[in-house]
Amino acid sequence: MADHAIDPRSLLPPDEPVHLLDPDGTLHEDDDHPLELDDEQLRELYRFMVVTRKVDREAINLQRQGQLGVYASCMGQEAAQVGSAYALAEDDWIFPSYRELGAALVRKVDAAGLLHLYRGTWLSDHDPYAHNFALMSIPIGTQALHATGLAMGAQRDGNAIAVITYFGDGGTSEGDPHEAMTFAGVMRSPVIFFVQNNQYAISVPLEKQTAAPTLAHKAVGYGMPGYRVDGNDVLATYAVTKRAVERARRGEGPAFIEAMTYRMEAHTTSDDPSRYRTQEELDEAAKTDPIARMRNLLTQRDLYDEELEQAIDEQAKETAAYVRAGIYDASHGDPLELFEHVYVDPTGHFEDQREQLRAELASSADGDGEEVA
Amino acid sequence: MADHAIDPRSLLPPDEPVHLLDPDGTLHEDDDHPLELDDEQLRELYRFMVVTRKVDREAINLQRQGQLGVYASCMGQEAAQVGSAYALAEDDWIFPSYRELGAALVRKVDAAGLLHLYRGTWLSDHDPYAHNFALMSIPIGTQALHATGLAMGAQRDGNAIAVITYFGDGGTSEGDPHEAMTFAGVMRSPVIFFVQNNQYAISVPLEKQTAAPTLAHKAVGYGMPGYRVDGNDVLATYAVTKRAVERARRGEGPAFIEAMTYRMEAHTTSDDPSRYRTQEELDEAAKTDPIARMRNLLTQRDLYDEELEQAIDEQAKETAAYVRAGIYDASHGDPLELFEHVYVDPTGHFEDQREQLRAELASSADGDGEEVA
Amino acid sequence: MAITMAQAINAALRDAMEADDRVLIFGEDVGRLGGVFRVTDGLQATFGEERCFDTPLAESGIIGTAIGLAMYGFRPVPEMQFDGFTYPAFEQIVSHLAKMPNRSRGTVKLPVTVRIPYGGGIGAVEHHSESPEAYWAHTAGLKVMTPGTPEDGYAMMREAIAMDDPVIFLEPKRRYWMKSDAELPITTQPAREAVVRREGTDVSVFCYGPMVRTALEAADAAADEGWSLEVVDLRSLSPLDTATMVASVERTGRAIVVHEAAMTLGMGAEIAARIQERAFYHLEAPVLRATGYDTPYPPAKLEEFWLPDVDRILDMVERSMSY
Amino acid sequence: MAITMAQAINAALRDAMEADDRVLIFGEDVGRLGGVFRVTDGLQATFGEERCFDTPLAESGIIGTAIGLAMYGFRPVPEMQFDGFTYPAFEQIVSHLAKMPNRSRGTVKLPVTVRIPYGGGIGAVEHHSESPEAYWAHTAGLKVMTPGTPEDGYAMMREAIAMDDPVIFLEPKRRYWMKSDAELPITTQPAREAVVRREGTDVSVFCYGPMVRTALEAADAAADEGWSLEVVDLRSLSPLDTATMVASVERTGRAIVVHEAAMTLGMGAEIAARIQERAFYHLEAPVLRATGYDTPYPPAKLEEFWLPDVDRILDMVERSMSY
Ligand SMILES: Cc1ncc(C[n+]2csc(CCOP(=O)(O)OP(=O)(O)O)c2C)c(N)n1
Ligand SMILES: Cc1ncc(C[n+]2csc(CCOP(=O)(O)OP(=O)(O)O)c2C)c(N)n1
Ligand SMILES: [Mg+2]
Ligand SMILES: [Mg+2]
Repeated sequence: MADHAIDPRSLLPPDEPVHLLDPDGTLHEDDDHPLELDDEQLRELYRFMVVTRKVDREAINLQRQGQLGVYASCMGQEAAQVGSAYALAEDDWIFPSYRELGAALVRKVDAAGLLHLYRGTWLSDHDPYAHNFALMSIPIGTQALHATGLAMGAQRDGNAIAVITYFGDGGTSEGDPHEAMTFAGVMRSPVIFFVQNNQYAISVPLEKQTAAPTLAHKAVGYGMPGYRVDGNDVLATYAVTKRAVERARRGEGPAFIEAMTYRMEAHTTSDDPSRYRTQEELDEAAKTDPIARMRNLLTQRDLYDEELEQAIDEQAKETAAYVRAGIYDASHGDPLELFEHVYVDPTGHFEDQREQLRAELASSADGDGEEVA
Repeated sequence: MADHAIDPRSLLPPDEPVHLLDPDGTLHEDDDHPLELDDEQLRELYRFMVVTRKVDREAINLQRQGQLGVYASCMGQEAAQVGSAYALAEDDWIFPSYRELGAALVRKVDAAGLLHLYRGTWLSDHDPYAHNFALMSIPIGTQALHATGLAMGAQRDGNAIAVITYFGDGGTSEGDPHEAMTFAGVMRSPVIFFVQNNQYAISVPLEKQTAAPTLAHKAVGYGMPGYRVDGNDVLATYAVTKRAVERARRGEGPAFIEAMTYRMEAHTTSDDPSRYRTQEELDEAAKTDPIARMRNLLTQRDLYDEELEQAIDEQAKETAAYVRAGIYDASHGDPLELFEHVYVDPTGHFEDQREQLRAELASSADGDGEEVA
Repeated sequence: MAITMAQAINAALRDAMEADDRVLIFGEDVGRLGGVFRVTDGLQATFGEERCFDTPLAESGIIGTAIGLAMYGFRPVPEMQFDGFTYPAFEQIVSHLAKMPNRSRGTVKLPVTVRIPYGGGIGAVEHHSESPEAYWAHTAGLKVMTPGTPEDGYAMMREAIAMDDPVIFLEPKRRYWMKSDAELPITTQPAREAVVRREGTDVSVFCYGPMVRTALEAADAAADEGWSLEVVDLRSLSPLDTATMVASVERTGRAIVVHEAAMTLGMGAEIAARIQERAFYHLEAPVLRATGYDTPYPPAKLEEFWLPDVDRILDMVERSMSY
Repeated sequence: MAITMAQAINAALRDAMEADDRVLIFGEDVGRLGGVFRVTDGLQATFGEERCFDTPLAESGIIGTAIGLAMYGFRPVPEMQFDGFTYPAFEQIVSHLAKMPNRSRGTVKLPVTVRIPYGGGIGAVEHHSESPEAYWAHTAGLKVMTPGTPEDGYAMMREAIAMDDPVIFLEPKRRYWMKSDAELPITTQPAREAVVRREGTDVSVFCYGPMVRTALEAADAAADEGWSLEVVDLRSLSPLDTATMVASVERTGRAIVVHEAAMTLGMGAEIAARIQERAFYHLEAPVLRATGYDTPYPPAKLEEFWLPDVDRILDMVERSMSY
């Protein structure tokens, strides 16, 4: 061994991503990645994915109907999100980007609240402390530092939780995740850097994003293990994340997970992906659909029947309906709220400006009868 | 092999840094790192190091005498700088940080001009195009991007040069070098990222800077080879850099070099290193002095005699005297120059302010007889 | 055949690339996709990947490499995808792009034009509607331009790219679809000259970028109330054309500044300070400001209450006239 | 026993850590070294590495993790080593530290105090003498404070750390060695109140941080010329205590703003704009500005020509009096 304390070979990803579940539902057991999931849990994973896809579709519809300003779909990435979030305990924290509907649903975050960001009724509308699920973060990669800071806080508090942060393949190029991984490495903070490698950053394909052999190879540069997993395999994703989470909770430090997946929808509803990818590519990607293969497994194991199908279908519809009800024509609050939360103690700030807005609201209400809400 | 195009194993550094020259002057030939240096060149490498140390010492003296505001010594790092810069051709570019006196001297940059930055007569005072040696850069790591951009320019111009950029172990934590390596990796730009790992970033030791097995392990995350070298071994540094430079010129892309060295002086003349490192540590480091071992080699090979000693000594003294003459009591220029270079076309900017300064200068010249210069 | 501002800027980029093969376009999604607003549409197809290319997702990287490319001799025109995503590049812009030419005593020139779609009013999510112009205009070494018409979109972009100084070129994204019948190529006044878009006698209204049209609409509405507004489009925010502003106030005796950015330390602060310095005896009322509020940019559904509009401008006109 | 401003701030940090074990200090070299200005001297020795620690060299990392620590419940007091090295953290400060509490509708509080030694006059190399206060004061969501005396160094730091809003705490580094005989702990007025440091009748001089002492010296010198200056130390740059400024101008009829930062869009712009807005009929002369020039901060040997000093202030007083 060289003059370094840690064996770099122990940090490098294996040549192939961890994969347990074939598209046809065949399960490959792997001693390194024991599943320890009972039948109910297998069903639950499937259910979360189905509900996610349904709510995701509802959000796209709401956007088409002008009810959301924009929406970033997670279609195709359900296994990556559900599998990883499912590996966490309740007191663990999640720091999402803007695409993590699936993780939010596992966390039982109010999905209608979440979508208010995209509707623009407020900038964000769920209480992060209610489910240890941070606000969605739009500036790419910035949330990786918040996750690391929170993990440093838990360390100082003797609280053995893990923190997971999601970002994309594009996000790995920004300075912030680099700094976050540097901090977490040095401080051995319990953070899982979970990259959904969906092959694109808007229109930019992975090969224009990085020359790294794989994204997981970046981990060695921060002294943390880099794992790679088939991100369309919910069981493999669960198992790999679980291992990283347990390690982190034991005080063994951070880890990096690259989940190989594919964004089936446009980048957001404003995007036109036909400009940069082909139908053939999409058709190819559809073959690795994360939901179908899990259903195949359940079917093989006699865990899937019409009753289950109906129950899940119902739940999916209910959640989607709930989201629709919470979003459709939802009004913004009192415009004066714009001044409410800027400071805890706003003394000296913007009394005049609040007055100006109040007068404008009054005059437009009286004057030309324009509706305020 | 996995689904990645490049074999990651080919990018990882060897367990031990490349080392050719022992402290006692014994040279280990290495087929992977052929030297191809004639006797004159061996002497020249030695000479550059001796002159560097002398001028460095002179700069420290000048600072003690109040002639420089501050100075960042490169003592102990002469081999890393001289060996690497010597591996470049004239049309290659250098993007230094603030500590690269040795590289500047190899490049024949006017050392008095260089030190005007530290005297504060101007912000920088050498023409970067005269020797393809960029301005010194104080914000840590930022110059790595300029180097990458210039290399991208050379690629577009069909100009097969290489670009080297220096930064420190601390610099590897900043976002900018990360982004620079990402760009250079993807674009296969001819940039050598040369890190002088002198063990400290001011007071912060390497183990608080990164958990990476070695800094060179970071390279794999950018799809470029990571080399490690004994940075106090001028021949090994030369050979490793040369290999990277030739590769880059051939269009094979960037490389990362970690040169293991030690900062023998304070961080800058304002620093008090006794607060964070011990005399024992310094004594230990002194044993690996880069200059002594090169003299030992020359002596062994009968390339070192009194004549050479005197000639080098003379040149060192001359250069130091030249620097002293250029710096001592050197005056700043006309204060109105402050408005000269802000814009190429300053139309509409600060006529009034120039007038204000002109009036102030006039009144302090007439009025209380205060000297302007 | 009418063209939009986005098309005018696209044409300017195309013509600049045609005219000078040192001009390079790069940024996130500017290549195959043609930019999220299609402002770089077709440029990669015409000029190839060497001259119009997508970069990794890293804004500091985009500006930092632009600096190196400029040092080599190119004339880079990097894009920041949105106003709110310029901030990761703040250090490269402020510490190097703005300062390196001065640092080098004039030996290094950085003819870089940083394109930034900016401002609100398009119902976007957070960070996509920022008006960061004051950060740049406070930073010595940068020039800051913003067109308020498609014609200026074309002509000022050509001017910016041809200029040897670094330029922050702010494109008012809510006006990308604003149309004009202008024939391209077109030349307008040099960017450093403010332009009186409408003459008036009661109050000078200083505006720029997205607010030029709003100010003109306000002038129409004001005419109905019997007030004559003079609308001055500043065009260059650094340097500011103080002379044209002062001359206007000398005629009208009153001034209002309109911008989307928050009031405190927005451009209105500097303009008010300059006008009271230089036209003190001409002012019949204080310089007033119709601007965004001192709060973060609001969610989309509330932006109409936050952004200055015809009503807010008229309110300030009324206040001004009441002195 | 006299203490310096650096010592007063050090004592404030120590007492804050003593009083509340959620207070954490971190940054580059703040631990064993005690900071390059020794402002954190001894804190690691007393409170241990968990509460006062060195970070990797990455400013965005320092602020970004401070946000996460605050979300967990800590009260972080991160240090930026110098003014010019705050810029890599610009995005974390502007897009998150300033905006996340508002974004979260008040559920997330970020009681972070960002310590930044700032300003020139110490003969430093480039990037070590910047005055970036206008960038922060233009950013809604941040509070910005700067002490002009050792007493305020102590008291305002305690107040900042105790406050639930994010505070940019600008320490005037050229005044670190300024002495006082104050007994600690000390309480001064709340930071949001500007303080009249010297009463006068002819001209109000608004200043803050490093320029408070300079303005007081100018007031002495002005007295010799027969001019009576009222020196107002602003202390908080966001919010600004407009009422105290306006009241002063109502008494004197004249005003000058003094700061090191470049004139254009410096604090002087906002102050001039507000005073002419609110004290229009009281002003006998325009609000004038004695500030740094609109150029990058100069090399050390030229800083005396660039920085506002007693002479530049007196020059503005004379101009103001001549109206
Ligand atoms: C700092 C920053 N720069 C640019 C953007 C604009 N933008 C939004 S999403 C995106 C691509 C992100 O790609 P990736 O990280 O792979 O995540 P994905 O969207 O594929 O989930 C870009 C460039 C942004 N939000 N933040
Ligand atoms: C962006 C930035 N942050 C902080 C500093 C202050 N600073 C100057 S040198 C230094 C340490 C640099 O360490 P390293 O990169 O190892 O280089 P070395 O000085 O050892 O050569 C620091 C923190 C700076 N110059 N720039
Ligand atoms: Mg992606
Ligand atoms: Mg170092």
